[in-house]
Amino acid sequence: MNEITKDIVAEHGLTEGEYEEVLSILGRTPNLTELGIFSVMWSEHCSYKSSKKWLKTLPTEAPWVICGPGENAGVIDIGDGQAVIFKMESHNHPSFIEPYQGAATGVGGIMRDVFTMGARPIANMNALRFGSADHPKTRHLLAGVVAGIGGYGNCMGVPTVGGETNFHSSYDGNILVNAMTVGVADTDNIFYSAAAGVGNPVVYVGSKTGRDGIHGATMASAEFDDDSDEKRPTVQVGDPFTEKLLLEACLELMATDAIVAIQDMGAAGLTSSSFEMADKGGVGIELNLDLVPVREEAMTPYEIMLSESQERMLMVLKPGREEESRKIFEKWELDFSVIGKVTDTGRMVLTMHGGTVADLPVAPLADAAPEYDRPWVKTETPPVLRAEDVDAPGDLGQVLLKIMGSSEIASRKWIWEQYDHMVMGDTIQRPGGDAAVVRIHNTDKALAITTDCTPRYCFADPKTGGAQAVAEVWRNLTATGAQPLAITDCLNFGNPERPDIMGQFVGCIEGMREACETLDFPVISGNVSLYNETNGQGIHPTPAIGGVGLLKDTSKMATLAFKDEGDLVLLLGTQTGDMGQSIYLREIEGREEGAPPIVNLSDERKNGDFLRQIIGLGIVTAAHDISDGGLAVALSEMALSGNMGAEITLSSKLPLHATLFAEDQGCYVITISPENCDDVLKKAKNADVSLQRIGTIGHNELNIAGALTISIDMLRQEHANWMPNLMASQSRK
Amino acid sequence: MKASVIVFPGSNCDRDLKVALTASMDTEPDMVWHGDSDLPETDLIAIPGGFSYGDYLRCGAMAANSPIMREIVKKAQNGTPVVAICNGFQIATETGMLPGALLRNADQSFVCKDVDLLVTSENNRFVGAFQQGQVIRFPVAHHDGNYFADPKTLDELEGEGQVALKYAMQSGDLTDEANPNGSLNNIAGIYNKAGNVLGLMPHPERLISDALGGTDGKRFFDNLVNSIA
Amino acid sequence: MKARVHISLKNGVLDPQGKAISNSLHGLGFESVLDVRQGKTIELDLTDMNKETAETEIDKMCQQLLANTVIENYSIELID
Amino acid sequence: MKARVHISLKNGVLDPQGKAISNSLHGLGFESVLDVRQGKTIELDLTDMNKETAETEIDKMCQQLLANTVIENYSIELID
Ligand SMILES: Nc1ncnc2c1ncn2[C@@H]1O[C@H](COP(=O)(O)OP(=O)(O)O)[C@@H](O)[C@H]1O
Ligand SMILES: [Mg+2]
Repeated sequence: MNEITKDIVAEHGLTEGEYEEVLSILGRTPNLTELGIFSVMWSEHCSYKSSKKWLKTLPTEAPWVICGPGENAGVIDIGDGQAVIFKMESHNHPSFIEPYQGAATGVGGIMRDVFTMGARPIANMNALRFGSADHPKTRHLLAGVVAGIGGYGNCMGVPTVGGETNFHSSYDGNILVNAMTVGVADTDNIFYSAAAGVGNPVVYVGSKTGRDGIHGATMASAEFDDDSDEKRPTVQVGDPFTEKLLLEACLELMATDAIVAIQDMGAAGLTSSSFEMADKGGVGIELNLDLVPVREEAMTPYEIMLSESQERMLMVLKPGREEESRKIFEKWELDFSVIGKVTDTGRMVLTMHGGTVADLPVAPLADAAPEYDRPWVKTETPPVLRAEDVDAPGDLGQVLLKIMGSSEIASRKWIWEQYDHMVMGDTIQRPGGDAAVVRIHNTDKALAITTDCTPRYCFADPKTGGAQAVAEVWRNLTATGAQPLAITDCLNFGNPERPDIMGQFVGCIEGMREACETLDFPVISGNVSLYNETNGQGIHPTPAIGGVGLLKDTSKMATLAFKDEGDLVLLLGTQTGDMGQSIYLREIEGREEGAPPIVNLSDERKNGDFLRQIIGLGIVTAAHDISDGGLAVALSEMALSGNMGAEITLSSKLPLHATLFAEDQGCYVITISPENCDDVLKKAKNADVSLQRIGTIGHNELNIAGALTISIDMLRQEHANWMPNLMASQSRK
Repeated sequence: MKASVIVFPGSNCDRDLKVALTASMDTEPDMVWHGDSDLPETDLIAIPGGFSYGDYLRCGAMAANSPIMREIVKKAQNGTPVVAICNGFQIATETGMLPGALLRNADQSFVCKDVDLLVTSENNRFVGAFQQGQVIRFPVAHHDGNYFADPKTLDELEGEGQVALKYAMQSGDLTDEANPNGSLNNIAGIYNKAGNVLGLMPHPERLISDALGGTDGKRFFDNLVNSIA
Repeated sequence: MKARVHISLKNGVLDPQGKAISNSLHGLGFESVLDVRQGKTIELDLTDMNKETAETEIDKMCQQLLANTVIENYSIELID
Repeated sequence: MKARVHISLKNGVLDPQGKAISNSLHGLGFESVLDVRQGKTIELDLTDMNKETAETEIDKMCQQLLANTVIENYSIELID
């Protein structure tokens, strides 16, 4: 038995203070297995020690929330005895080291989180951030990540229906790969992870355990340096075929009442799953590691407990139900092994080769996990950039073309065509719109799903950025006609031990909280990824938000495509024309400056509720929110999607380049047929929202009076070709 | 009429196919698990898309060796109609029910999108809903749909009217641009000699309503069911 | 005992993977590359048996599953 | 000149393909199979050059493209 030296403790990422705590909990020195268990349980990844204090401030409740943060995923009620279960999770570091497998196993992990609760996954999303497009590694990473996400999700037969993709140099050394899964279950058949019933069998199912990803969990919380390539062997390989079998087997067993509790083995594998189940149930667990199905010779207890082999689950069954359960898993050619039982000792006791290899108290280890109130400093709020502070360009048409073909705005078709986004036969709004819409099978109800975050806003002003991310999600769901219900978050930040980074975190959370409250949009699950930093260069703060909304009647869905020649174009919401942090400023002036656009949450709410109401009345023929790139980009996207132009006349007092390219929040472009115009304008007046006619659709060019005239084909070329051209040029690893 | 949808470990379009067939038959097909070595009485065998056995080794190779496939090959020889979609098509070529093979897409990546297809045969059972020379639309979603056969086989297929569908422009032109995977002669689907087995990479079951973006798939299945029932 | 099965595409069968690899290699500036073909190796770990039995056994595996003889050739290598 | 690059998964790295192949072989009644690992072979056709240059050149190709050195090992074999 190795004796525990300072170095070994340090290698396990435990501070001296934390190790003192270990000693006082145990009243003795831990053995190596026990130390390993402490190190993963107390890693940032599993313990949330830097973020807990602030996460607690987020609103998590609403009448329709069945289960908020704390379980494998959040659960909301959508009526008719049905629940939606969803969560988003990061797999950033592994994806940087091995993009294909890192991204693939990230998708596999988040899907397990959802089906372990009894839901069949019906949609996947992915929120991606890469370094600048011309960084030597970017193409290799983008190609690998997209192939990996597709490789896993496509094989599972779950459609990947949307996401978001940004490029910025702050991610050169730390890309972000955030995957989200949405599933549907019956409200009376949801599964939780609290172990119960002294003597009940603890069962291991799924793949065998190998030496995969040992210390992945601690790695995922360690800042990168240039030799991080050395950390490579901890990358795991995903087996989507086995996960597909695991999904079907679990759902088959869940149709019976044999399961007491179930928990997937994610980061820190058997360790965190067994401890979480015991802790939540306030019980003890006894495991015989000789009974764990292993893939390799001579695995030590340390390796078995810390392995991150994929496609595995831990269950507590009702007594006497082992055999029927075994039959199901064997039918699906999966391992099934009773490896222990629930006890009343409140201790985790692990035996192997007839001896005890670990004996730890569950509660202290789980609850006494360190919690830090890290020092933080508020980010300086930058000055507002008004239209006057930004020169008007010579040729607005050229500007629009340049922006349509820029890294942030260009079409992501190259990505989503590598994802099966139609399997399961319920995708009624495909990628390319504001939100994807997926029908609840055999009903007229559907879920709208989107992920959003504008990191450059968060970097300039964390609070506004945090609020904006939540508001844009709400807006994108609203633009389809759906009622936004709840969000999940994936909070990607740099090193929390730096007060400025911690300040970004605190600011974003504060903004998110205000938005969630004003918009009745609770957080029901989430994930924190810190230390996204290389050689002291942190990423832009990136609180990726995934949201789900309910469309009660699929026939009332709105899309962004221009449809009927002669329909009127209207602008909903008021423009300030502020240009700070806009794509215009970045692409045309080469400046990343100023304050992000103001987020006025009460206007946001008022405008969105009004739009949803008139979509519900069936009088809106197209709807699209204004986001990156401003009004001109929104109009272009609607024209491209409908393959139809428009005649636009703007009566704003603002200079044209501000009206067209300022990224004003809480605004939408809609179209309606002329005969409904007066009625809609009256409704707007009564609802006290700003709604103005700005044009008519038709022909094959976008014409903005006094500004530009561009053919749809030219717009399409710029928009469609950027990413294929980027990826056509060869990249090295 | 009775239909059977064959389910392998890793199949994932079995439900979609069931939905499409049910809509056209107004009775549900039997879902037949690969392990069962004998098929129920059936007038139509449908082999769905997906990733049987993970598509490991070669797409369809392991499924082709399952007991149920031996049964299906026999039934097909006795004239039972078989429609094999995507992974089903790959399985059918691996069993030898259909000639040729499906290789990795020319550009190496998975492709999921609607494609336009030129109807190049007049096999009433399978494409009776359409005119020869008509352009229809189904989605594709595959990583290995790049159809290959040796020149002799290819000539036979073309000569005997065994090519069912070809990737085409909306105009009907057979261009490289219209070809999503590099298939020889833009081939998207083929029949066996007897004309009772159709293998195709595109997924008719994915466009069976306006809500899903089109109805050519619905017409495909309606005609298939009527021609059999 | 151990054995290795080498599987390669028959001449005349186009090899999309090989083609893509060779394009990429050119893209990376490896001018010297004239052609690339990709094949598979399947390493088998078998219970001990005599060479003849092994060869016939493995040949059966290839015929039935490991190789698609419509497009692939295979060769068997026994490693004691 | 011709060369062959053999690429195999590092020891301990999960090989889903190998696992599926061996299950399938068992299903077909090949009891003698204990374990299966799948690897890749890449056959290169190169302009003539001396062995040393070839080796270094091919090694570069492996590092930059052919092998995924995170999870794979590779070996280079020159065939005249
Ligand atoms: N990584 C991705 N995978 C799938 N779809 C994506 C991805 N990135 C972007 N998209 C899709 O591209 C469209 C435009 O994305 P985005 O500009 O973020 O929309 P919005 O501005 O409405 O939030 C959306 O439909 C989105 O789902
Ligand atoms: Mg939007």
